[in-house]
Amino acid sequence: MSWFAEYLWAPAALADHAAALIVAAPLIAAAAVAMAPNGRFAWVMTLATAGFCFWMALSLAGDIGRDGLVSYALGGWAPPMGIEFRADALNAMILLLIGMIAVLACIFSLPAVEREVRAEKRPLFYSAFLICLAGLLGMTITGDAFNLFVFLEISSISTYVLVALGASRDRRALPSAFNYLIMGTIGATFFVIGVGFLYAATGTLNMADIAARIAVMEENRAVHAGFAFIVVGLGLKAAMYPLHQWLPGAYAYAPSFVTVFLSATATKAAFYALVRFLFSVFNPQTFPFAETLLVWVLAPLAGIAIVACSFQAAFQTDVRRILAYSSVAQVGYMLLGVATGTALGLSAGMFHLLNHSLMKGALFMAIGGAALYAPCSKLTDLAGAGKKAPWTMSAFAVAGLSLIGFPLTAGFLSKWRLLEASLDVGWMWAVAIIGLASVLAAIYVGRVLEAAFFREAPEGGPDIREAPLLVLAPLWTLAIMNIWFGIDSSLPLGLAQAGADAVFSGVYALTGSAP
Amino acid sequence: MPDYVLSHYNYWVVIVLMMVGLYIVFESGNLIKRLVGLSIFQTSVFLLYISLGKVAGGTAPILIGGGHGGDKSHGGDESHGAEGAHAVEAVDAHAGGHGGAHDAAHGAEHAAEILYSNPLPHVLILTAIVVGVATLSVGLAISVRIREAYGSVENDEIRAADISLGEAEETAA
Amino acid sequence: MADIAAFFAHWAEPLRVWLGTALALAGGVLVTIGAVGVLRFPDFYTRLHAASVTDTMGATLLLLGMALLAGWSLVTFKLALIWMFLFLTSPTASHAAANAAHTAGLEPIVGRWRGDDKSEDGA
Amino acid sequence: MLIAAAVAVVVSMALMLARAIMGPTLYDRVLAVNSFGTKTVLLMGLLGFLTGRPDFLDIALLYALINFVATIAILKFFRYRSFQIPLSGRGVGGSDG
Amino acid sequence: MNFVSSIVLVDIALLAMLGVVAVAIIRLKSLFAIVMLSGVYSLVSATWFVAMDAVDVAFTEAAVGAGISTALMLGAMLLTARRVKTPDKAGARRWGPFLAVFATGGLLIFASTDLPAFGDPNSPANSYVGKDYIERTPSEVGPPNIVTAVLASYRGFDTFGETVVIFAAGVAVALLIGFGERALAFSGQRSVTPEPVSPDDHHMVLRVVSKLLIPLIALYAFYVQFHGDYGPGGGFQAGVIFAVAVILNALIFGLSETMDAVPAGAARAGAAFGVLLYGGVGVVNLLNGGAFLDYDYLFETPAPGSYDPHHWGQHFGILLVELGVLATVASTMIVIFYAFAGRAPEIRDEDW
Repeated sequence: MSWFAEYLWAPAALADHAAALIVAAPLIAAAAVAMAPNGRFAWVMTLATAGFCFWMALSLAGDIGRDGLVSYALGGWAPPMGIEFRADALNAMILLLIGMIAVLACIFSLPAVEREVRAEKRPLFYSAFLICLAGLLGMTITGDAFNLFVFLEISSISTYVLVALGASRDRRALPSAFNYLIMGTIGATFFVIGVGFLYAATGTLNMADIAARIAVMEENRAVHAGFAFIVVGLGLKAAMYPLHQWLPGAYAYAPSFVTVFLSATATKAAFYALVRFLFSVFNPQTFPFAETLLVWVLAPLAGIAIVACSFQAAFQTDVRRILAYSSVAQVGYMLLGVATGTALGLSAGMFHLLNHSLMKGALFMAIGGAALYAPCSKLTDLAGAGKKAPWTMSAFAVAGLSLIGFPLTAGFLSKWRLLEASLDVGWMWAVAIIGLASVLAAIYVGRVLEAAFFREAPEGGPDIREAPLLVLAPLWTLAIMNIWFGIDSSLPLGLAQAGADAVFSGVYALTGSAP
Repeated sequence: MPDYVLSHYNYWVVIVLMMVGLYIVFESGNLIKRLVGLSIFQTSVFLLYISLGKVAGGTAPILIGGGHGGDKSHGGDESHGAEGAHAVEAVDAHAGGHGGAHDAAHGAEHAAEILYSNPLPHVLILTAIVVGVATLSVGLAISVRIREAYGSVENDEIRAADISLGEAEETAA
Repeated sequence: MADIAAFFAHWAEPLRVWLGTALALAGGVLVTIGAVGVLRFPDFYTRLHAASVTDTMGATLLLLGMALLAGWSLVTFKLALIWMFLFLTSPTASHAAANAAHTAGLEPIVGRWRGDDKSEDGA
Repeated sequence: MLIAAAVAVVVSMALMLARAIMGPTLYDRVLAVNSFGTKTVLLMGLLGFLTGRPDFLDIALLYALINFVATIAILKFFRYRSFQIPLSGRGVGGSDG
Repeated sequence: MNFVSSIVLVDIALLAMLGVVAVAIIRLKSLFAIVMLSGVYSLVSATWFVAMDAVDVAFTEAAVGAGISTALMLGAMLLTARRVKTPDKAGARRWGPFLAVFATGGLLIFASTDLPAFGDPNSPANSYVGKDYIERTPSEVGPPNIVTAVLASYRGFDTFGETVVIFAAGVAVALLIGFGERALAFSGQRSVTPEPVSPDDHHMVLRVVSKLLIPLIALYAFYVQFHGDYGPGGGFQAGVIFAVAVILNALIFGLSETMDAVPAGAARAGAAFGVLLYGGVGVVNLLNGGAFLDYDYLFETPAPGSYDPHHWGQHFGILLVELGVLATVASTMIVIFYAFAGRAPEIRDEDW
């Protein structure tokens, strides 16, 4: 794990408090950005904050690589009394991902936001983005169940408004945002109910402490129900099939920058929280019902999600909706890996999570970039886009191939690993499903590529142009990562592996303080 | 059995309230009514939490006796730290003497014997209430925008408007 | 003089408590009577009458009773403030509601009342 | 005996609630809800005495205040259909309530 | 009279009322009635919270749930609709909700059978961390109101998050429906004083009384703010009360006049300032060598092993943090009210 440490060096004063600063900095900056005089200034501050968060994530990852676990007691109050930030390799991986995507998406945002948001609203827009970022980072790093709810809501509330702002382009953003708000709030409230039951049974809110205390309560019905509520609540946020209905609308109609950021991070943070509860709080080894749930509920749901949503994606006529349905299917892949309940499966799921962020970020960014000057995302509108915007659309092609799982791309390796994990537990049906879904993915990505590269642009079609450098730079960074990690997967796979190993070796658990 | 009912009826009523709130959210087609249902659902969850924190025979978790709940030396003082206790005075209380207003309705009790209800659920629910109102205001703002864009806040009509729009676009293309 | 002081010292305390309780009780009864009126009276204007009259008096009695029970402290002051608010709110609300109903064209029932008032929620 | 007063207040709250739900006109509801609020304020005060901690009257005080503001808001809702116009003795807007 | 049993009586009566209100809302079609009843629901639950010893929660619920929420819903109704339309189709729509709700309810009932008895002082929830707070607050933090101590110090980061949630709501509403700038345009169009609707449409009493009350309310807000250590109250409640004073002013004396006195820009700055103040306290603690929001490090780095019986750091830390909350909550509520009240109805969405 020592290869983390060499990445970046943060002064000790900062590194000691990286866990708090990674969340506090964007929260404080959000307030400052809201007062920024104009959009440019707000953008610079936002980019600086996102960069700072990424830096802190690197620093944290270095610490975790060295010590295995970072625990930070906020307010100086020792954990069960105070709120604790607790991070092992699994958190580190998600924090790094969110930090990196935030920086790239933020670079992309300058041209995108100038097209899609009115000038006087831009500072507030960036403020909402920073709040969302802080919420996602907080969800990922916190070790306190109720604090997780607070951050869940911080990220959700800002997400609702960010999605609704797509109304300047398409009014359907508004009902989508409203539906998301209703579903998201029900999900968050379910989560609170679940936490309440766990609190009633254990008397604590610290996740590691809960884990230690419920280990002897496998018969307690309140704990069982609490578990179910938490899974449903977080599943809603993670767009777990069949609780994904809010996602296609929200992704399809949000401003393009918002879609880029959310598709690559929002469901991932919720998915992390789900994994944390499934494996670190409710250990399948001590809770037979947790294992039952994994094998008999989550695994079939994952299978259905992969097939059903891939089919739905294949029948869409709007590129952003295609990608949105594909996102739900990809959550299914991750869930499939997790549902095997093995370290191999978990690492495969997490590996796919990383890769999916890279490819979906790139795909949405490419569509947003190509349509920068003429808001459009219908398949017919994109006809001939490959000629008009070769750089943008070839990045789309690279990420699309990765989404299909073409050899030499990152997507191929993670699917391969998912296959291995399924075979490892003897799930032949999963192998068949992955094969079928790859064909479907080839169809829906193929439809876009066919329209973009093999069709002539119609007369009077939308004004698709090559995206500016501020779009191409982050876009190609992501695209190159998709290829690089398809050839040399040591970094993402190492992260995923370390995360899964940390979960299964119980690094997260309290040491030597059984109740 | 009656004991069991008496010690759990609170939870059951609260559960029924949650179900009603949730039903309003799912059943109604009107956006504002759905938000009302959502806030009823959330409020009912708050009731659950507060039920968990109630201690029979307890009192509100505000220490009686100006800050030294466990300290018997002025346990009999029985003043509400509330009355007359300005910041300076309360600090004095740490040192020893404390002359606040007296409480006629209550006899002299030892502070150490006083049972307090659990403060933690209260804190959590304070946070949750604030989160609830934040969600509500965002939801209302979105429904105002929906009304302006669609001329309606009924789910069916919004969907119908979108479908007809979609069809129009299809035929145009 | 000393007699009187002793007399007060002896009787004032129980008297205060009893008087306070009695006032609070009277307030409670009054409030309930008003509420029965609001439920039973035939039309809006008569209900308004029942509510506004008893509310103000009932609240006053209850608060006065509580003030007596509390003795002389910050609590008394807060009760006085509450009373002031209620005293302002109830008549204002009644006036506003009656005014709105009247301008909206809600007719009072004049003469003998026969059966239920079926007017719907006017939006 | 305070408990008797509290019970009386609770009973009157229940009756007011019935009127608020039954309507039949909006004005009946406004009346009932406003009166319900008054009674709640009183009940909160009584609860303070019943639990032996009357210093928590702040809540009742706060609600009395909110009730006052809410009444004005409802008045404006009905009479002016807007929260913008001052209550200067001169109003605009619909009179159909 | 045994007061424990009297509380049980009140508890049952209030819960029954809640049930009646909630069921009534299902049936009602008049949005106004629904909104009124949801206010009643909040109010009854606030009363119930008092009976359950949760005075701080009751305070907040009365202010936020019964006050602000109702006002916002009325404001939104002015801009949207006043009745719920009856859906044309039933059928599938009928049964889906029923199934989902009963599944949830069944799971909840299943869980409730293993919940500790109501009021049990030895339940895990009441005996572990919750009890520790009561025992340790006097020696570690100081204020008699344990809820304040837990809220602002032990779980101070939650409260920071909560402040940001409110701030986010303000940002969201401002992004969606503006700062009420249309109110100014609206009043500009109507520079001529409109005709009164009817001769009895004058409110001199209200105007005079409000003029008296508004400063008093603001004063009361500060009482609630600084009294929060000793009784129910604190930054949130005070912020809401302060906002209510401004809202009352707007209702009585007009929105554009109020926006001259308390400009939307100032409110926006106030909201940001509150978050910055809260975060700033945390950063100062960091710079002094403590953990984020460790108020013991507010003024200086405490010497190892030293014990401050006055808890000055905690005391002032909580004070500052609550001031931050006050600023954000009050300003945000004002911004949100301006946004709703200031949006003239029926304006098509031509901007963006």
